[in-house]
Amino acid sequence: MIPYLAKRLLTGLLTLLAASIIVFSVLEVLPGDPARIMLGMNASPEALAALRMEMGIDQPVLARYLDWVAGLATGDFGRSYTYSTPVIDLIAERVAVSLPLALLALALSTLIALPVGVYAASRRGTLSDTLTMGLAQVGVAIPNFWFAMLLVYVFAVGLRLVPAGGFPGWDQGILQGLAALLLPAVSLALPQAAILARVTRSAMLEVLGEDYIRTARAKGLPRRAVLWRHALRNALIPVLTIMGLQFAFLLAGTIIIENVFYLPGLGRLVFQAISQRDLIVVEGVVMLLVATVIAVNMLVDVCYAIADPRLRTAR
Amino acid sequence: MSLLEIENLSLDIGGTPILKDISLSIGRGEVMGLVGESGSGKSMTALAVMGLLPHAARARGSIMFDGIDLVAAPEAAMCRLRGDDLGMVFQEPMTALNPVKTIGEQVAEGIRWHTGANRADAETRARAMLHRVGLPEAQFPLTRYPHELSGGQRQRVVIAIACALKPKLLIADEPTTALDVVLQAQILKLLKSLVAEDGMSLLLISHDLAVVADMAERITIMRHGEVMEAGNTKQTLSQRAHPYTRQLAEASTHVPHRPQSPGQSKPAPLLQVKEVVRDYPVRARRLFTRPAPFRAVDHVSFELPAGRSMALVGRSGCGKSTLARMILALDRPTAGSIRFQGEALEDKSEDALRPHRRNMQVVFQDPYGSFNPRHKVERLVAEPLHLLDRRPSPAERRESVAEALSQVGLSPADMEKYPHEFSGGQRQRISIARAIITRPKLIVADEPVSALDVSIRAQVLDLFADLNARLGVAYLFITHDLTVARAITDEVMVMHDGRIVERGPTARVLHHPETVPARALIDAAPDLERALQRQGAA
Amino acid sequence: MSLDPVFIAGPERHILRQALSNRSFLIGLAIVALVAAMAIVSFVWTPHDITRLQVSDRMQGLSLAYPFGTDHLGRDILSMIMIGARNSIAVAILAVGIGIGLGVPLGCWAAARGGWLDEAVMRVNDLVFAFPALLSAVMITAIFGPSAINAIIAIGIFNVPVFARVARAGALAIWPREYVLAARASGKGRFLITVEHILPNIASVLLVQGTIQFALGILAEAGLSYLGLGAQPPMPSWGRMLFDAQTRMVVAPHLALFPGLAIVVTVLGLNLLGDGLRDVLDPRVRRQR
Amino acid sequence: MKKLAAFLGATAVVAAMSSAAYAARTDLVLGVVLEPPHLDPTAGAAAAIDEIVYANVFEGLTRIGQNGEVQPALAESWEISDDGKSYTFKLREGVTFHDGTSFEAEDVKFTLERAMADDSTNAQKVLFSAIESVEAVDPATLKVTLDHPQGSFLYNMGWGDAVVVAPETADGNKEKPVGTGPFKFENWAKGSSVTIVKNPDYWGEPVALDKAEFRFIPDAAAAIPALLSGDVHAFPMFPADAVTQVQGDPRFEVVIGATEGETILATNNGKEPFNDLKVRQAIAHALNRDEIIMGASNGFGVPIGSHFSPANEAYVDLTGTYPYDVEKAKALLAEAGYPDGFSGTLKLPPPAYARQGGEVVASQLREIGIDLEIVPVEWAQWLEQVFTNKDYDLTIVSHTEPNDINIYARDDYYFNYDNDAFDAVIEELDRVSDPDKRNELYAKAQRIIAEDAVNGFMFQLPKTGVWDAKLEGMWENMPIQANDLTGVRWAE
Repeated sequence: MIPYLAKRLLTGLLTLLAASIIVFSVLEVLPGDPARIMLGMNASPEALAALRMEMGIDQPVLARYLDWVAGLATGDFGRSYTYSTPVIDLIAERVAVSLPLALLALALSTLIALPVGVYAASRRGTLSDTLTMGLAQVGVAIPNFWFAMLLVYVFAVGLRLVPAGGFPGWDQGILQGLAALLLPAVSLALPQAAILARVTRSAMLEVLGEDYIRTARAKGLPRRAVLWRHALRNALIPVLTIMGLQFAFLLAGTIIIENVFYLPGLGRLVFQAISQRDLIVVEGVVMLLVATVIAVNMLVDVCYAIADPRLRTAR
Repeated sequence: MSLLEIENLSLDIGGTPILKDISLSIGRGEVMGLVGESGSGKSMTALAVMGLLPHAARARGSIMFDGIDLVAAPEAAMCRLRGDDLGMVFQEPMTALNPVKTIGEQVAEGIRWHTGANRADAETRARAMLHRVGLPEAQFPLTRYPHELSGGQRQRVVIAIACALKPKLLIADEPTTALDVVLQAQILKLLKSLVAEDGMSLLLISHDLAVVADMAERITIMRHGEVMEAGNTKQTLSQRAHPYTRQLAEASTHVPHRPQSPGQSKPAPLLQVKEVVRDYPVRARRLFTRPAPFRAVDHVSFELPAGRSMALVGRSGCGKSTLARMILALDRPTAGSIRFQGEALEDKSEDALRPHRRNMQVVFQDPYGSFNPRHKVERLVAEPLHLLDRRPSPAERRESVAEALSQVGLSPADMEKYPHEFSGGQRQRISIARAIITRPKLIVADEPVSALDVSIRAQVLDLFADLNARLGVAYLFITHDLTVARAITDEVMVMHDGRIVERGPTARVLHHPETVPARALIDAAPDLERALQRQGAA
Repeated sequence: MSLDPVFIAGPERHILRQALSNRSFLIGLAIVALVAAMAIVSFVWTPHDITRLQVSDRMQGLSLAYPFGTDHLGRDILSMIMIGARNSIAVAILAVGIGIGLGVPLGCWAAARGGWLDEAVMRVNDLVFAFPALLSAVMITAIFGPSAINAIIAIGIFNVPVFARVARAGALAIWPREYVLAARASGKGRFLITVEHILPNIASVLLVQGTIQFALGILAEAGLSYLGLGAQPPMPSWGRMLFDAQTRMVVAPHLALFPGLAIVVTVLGLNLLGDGLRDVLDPRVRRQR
Repeated sequence: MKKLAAFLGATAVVAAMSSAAYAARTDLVLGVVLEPPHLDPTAGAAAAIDEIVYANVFEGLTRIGQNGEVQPALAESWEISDDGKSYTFKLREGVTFHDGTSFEAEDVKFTLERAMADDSTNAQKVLFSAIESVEAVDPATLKVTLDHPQGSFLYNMGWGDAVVVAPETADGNKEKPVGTGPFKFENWAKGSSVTIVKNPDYWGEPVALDKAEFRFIPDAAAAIPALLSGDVHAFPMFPADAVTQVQGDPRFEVVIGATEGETILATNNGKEPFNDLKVRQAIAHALNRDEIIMGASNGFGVPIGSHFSPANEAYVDLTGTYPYDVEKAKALLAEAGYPDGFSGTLKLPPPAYARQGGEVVASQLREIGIDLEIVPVEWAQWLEQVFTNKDYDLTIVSHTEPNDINIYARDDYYFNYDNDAFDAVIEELDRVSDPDKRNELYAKAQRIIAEDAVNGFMFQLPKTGVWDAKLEGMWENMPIQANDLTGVRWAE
């Protein structure tokens, strides 16, 4: 396990390096001049040149890349062109929204999906199985932003139960912050929960067909005990895989939801930074997200090993 | 009164009848053998007793166990019986244990569930039980996970689970089929002693008459969901009153007729294996230390003359299949040389191998897995024609396929069918047809009959013998089953831990083994005649 | 002894019979056929011409002339949904095509060669997987400009590793099979074996994955168009219709309702079809039933 | 399930508490579309900067009033020399910056010279181009000398780009703006909002609000629920499409005002076939302004016939120059040698007026055979491709700088328009300060570009303000990019 993890760490770092080259060169070809965007239509050429120098984008490409990578290695993400504050501060502010949102959504989705999936699997072929899985099918098919739009109109505009959007900041109180994240988390979580429930069910069904389930039944354990004590843990591997993927998606793939709820999250930071050509911010966030995906994958691997002792030694 | 009394049990699954009016009884402390070929319904009978039938199954009739009708018993009552009064051992030890729970947990679980014992007490009992099945705590602590044990050890754990509460009836469904002969003998011995010590009744299910003959006092023979014959083991198997019983018994001791091995003079060697070694790298478990590689084949040398039939015998994992793959040039040796028709194979490119491949074909064990299910028989059998230097025209191709099919006793019309339309024995014939279509000099057969039912196995062995005689093709049989070796080989090599430990004419090795591994294999091999003799002595 | 294992696939009529008795397959097929028919009909006929704006008829409710009402520029919503289906289907199919066209050969190649090449291909796969898909799509469209083609490329790129993985896993499971060994013993090379034995036997898995990615592609396209990064006007797209609708949701909820339903129904149909196909084609699932 | 209900209940209580304190409030949440890149109006063109800090945090010598008039601000009064080249400003005394330092003539001198410097990053450097020298006569007197008379100088000094900054804090204004205004900067939650609070030491009349938060809501769709749910009290620029949704609602006041934004179909006059006057006239005849306004901004907005704001007193209605007439347009196109029309591109920047208006324009031009491919571009691309490289056929954009008809006289401007007669009018305007004469010249300028059909003149961008009905003192029009909160208060 340890040498395996060491190897994973090494490939992870190589992946990051490759990612940094890709991100940097992709953004290099991005048309548009950040200085021009800052100063607008009437800016004089001198003003533009002065600003470019201030931003440091008058340097040659390679020098800028090496500078940037060296900075990354020491935790310095550079300074934002537009905000002229350290990129790391910008990211930190946004992560304070995106991370809790992703975690909340993941928690909601897991809390809904696991029991539903196990229940449906244990009732395979019955009406309640067909109904819950039919609902899950519909859930998978709903675009989350459409769902979010509907939620806003019902719960925020109609019933005025929660804010329609925006984020007050955690300093306004945990409860307020959670209230602001509730609808976005629900709209992110439900389609994910539908997927996870389906995965859980099919993983459970597969496990329930295994020989050791029969062994457990032959011991005299009733169905329910077999389901929870023997089947669930074995079914966790595919479920964990999907959860890992979903977490990565939730952290990065929420631009649309962040737009619908005008949450100051990572997705919107990047979206805005791309349109303002604040490339250094884009680069920083993308690298952070890539690193997160790699870390989550490793974490999932560790979870595999916790769930399945075979993987502790096999690797 | 008997412990288990099955009367007129009928069973259908989704409308398909599986069992028809089965009646069977087992007395207290009695060992009953239940024998039948695949599809005879013997496993379903066991599952019906355990109340673990598939969802769609419907049972009629009665199963009286210790005064309770199991067919009518509610699920809760069955849960109380299972694991307490009824224990069951399954065929596949590799999958019968939950991989994420320790063996201690799995043995103790049933004890806690039924007796309400606390964790410590249950573990003490589990420890004792594991000790009884030959897994003493010193080497096998309760915290071991199943994947840390070998197949035989896992089967012992399964037996410990089944016997932990001293059930009145133990059902063992093909408990040794997945194990090699030596392990089989050990497990059977273990079952025998447990049954004797605890006074359990045992329902032993097997396809192997010899196994049952050795263990059971009474025997029931099933076929197509019906009981053919039942009675005292020795009597039934010696008298063979029922035609099906006779057919089974004869098939399991069948020796094909072979003309005397072609010429006593030593023909030129077809295959020469010299000092062949094959190492596999082992994954590092610790950082910075590279573990020594695993040596699967260890300096093996032998020669196979043209037209001769040779057996390579050994326990599972001894390296015999690895050796076969290297001979077939599907794998390359780490060291040593393999010469076929005088030319070295180990360093040839795939292109340079073509003329040799034409003369060397293969037949695999699994008649299900050895065909691409999406191709018709014609295409499957014709595949090696790819090796010919000149591509045959479609008509020539069909002609060759037709000829090969008729040589293995199938009809040329069969070439239009898909493999799943054939039975297991027929499929093995197709695989032999594929192997002979290029008129090879050597066929390597890796366990070619071990997945087949006894009666079909006899027919396929006949076919092998016949082709050897007619086409003069040499065989290398890879097998753990000595009856195969006895039936159709001239010479036997015994392989153990990667080395060839003994080699000689078949009769000599089988009757007078000289080395310990060879003797162990031969002693452990079930033999119907010997078993019946022993039964008589008992 | 166990019962005969069910075969992966026999002759096609066998599968057809299975398929026709599979409920989700039938429902899914019906929905997908309906959407496809809508898209095809839209080439020759739509209830109204949506290239001519009738601004005076804007935001009308449901009526006989306009069954789903009109949008903010007076276009018929039904006609737009019909033509939008074209766009959704085309984008999703081509994106799946990119994924299959690049991913399957890559996965098969990695599985056939093994060793460092396999490792390299899989690491590149991981690299692509590690990129946040939607953000990368935004970057791609920022470089090349928003258009349906660039949406296809952006979605397609992320389909490549999916298919590469599925193909590789499938191929790795087939390679040790005895019929592959037999083919190797018959002197067939990696390429021939891949074409003759591997591909036909992973085709069903790929087909199932294809329908899943197809459905995901429709959702992704809707998301990109919603952000304004998909097909551009005058070509209507469901995602952009939703975007245009949401500022008018209080007064004209039907503007958001119908495109949203179109997406849900189409994706649902594809997923049902995929489920049905899996039931019919995958022997493991079939055995469980 | 019970737990979930309890949780929902708890959040409901929180929501209720937050809207309970409703009586006589002194706080305000304002929704703005764009987040500024930073908060220094002298170092960036983004309107989003001025929309927060102008008149609230920063003040200039003069300021622009609600109807576009020049009012005194930090300059109490001024005198102009007879040759129009010398301005002497009398500055207000007792004014301090938010950091406590006092405001003096030297600060203004610093500000102006900083903006004029070679390494200046001021986005509107042209505003200061006429200045020859600046002199701080005494702490309360400033003398500015121009190298030629400039009629718009006082107006120019009222721009956000000309606000007065202190030398001590000028470099930090991007992050923490320090000005002299009635509000002090308090906090900027990036991506979310900027908060300003009342400046107790303000020199002028104290403001009624204690605290104002500018919340960034870039998505038009999100604006509606934010308003309806009471999260945001006012949108100075509510998405035009969405106005209908709140128009009948008594909780809100909807005020359609005017901006300085002339929304035009900008045309590349230097490129075939658009260099042909007949083609441009044909396009002008083909545009149906009412439909465009309906499609682009939900029917709000005043049609224009030239590049001039209808709110301006010098405005001349020229919408009848080339009335909507498809047949005439086709004829003109045929005369120009394009009887079957031609094809081209229409580049559209992100705002809804451009994207939606573009669809209508494309559809109308298709009627006369001009087949336009719609190419949506981001602002970054628009600035590079269209504005800088002039690589375009047609584009739709709103020119929001006030009184900017002079851009048609600029060499190398992206319209590629060149007319000596027009240039002469603008040159004269720069020298004349007599109001009547100026109006006359403005009218002449409007006519020239209208007749030349330089661009397709479509409509004046409306200021679709929507706010809580109890809110008073919000600006109705938007003569400059600003949200002046000095007069805003909640009704009792």
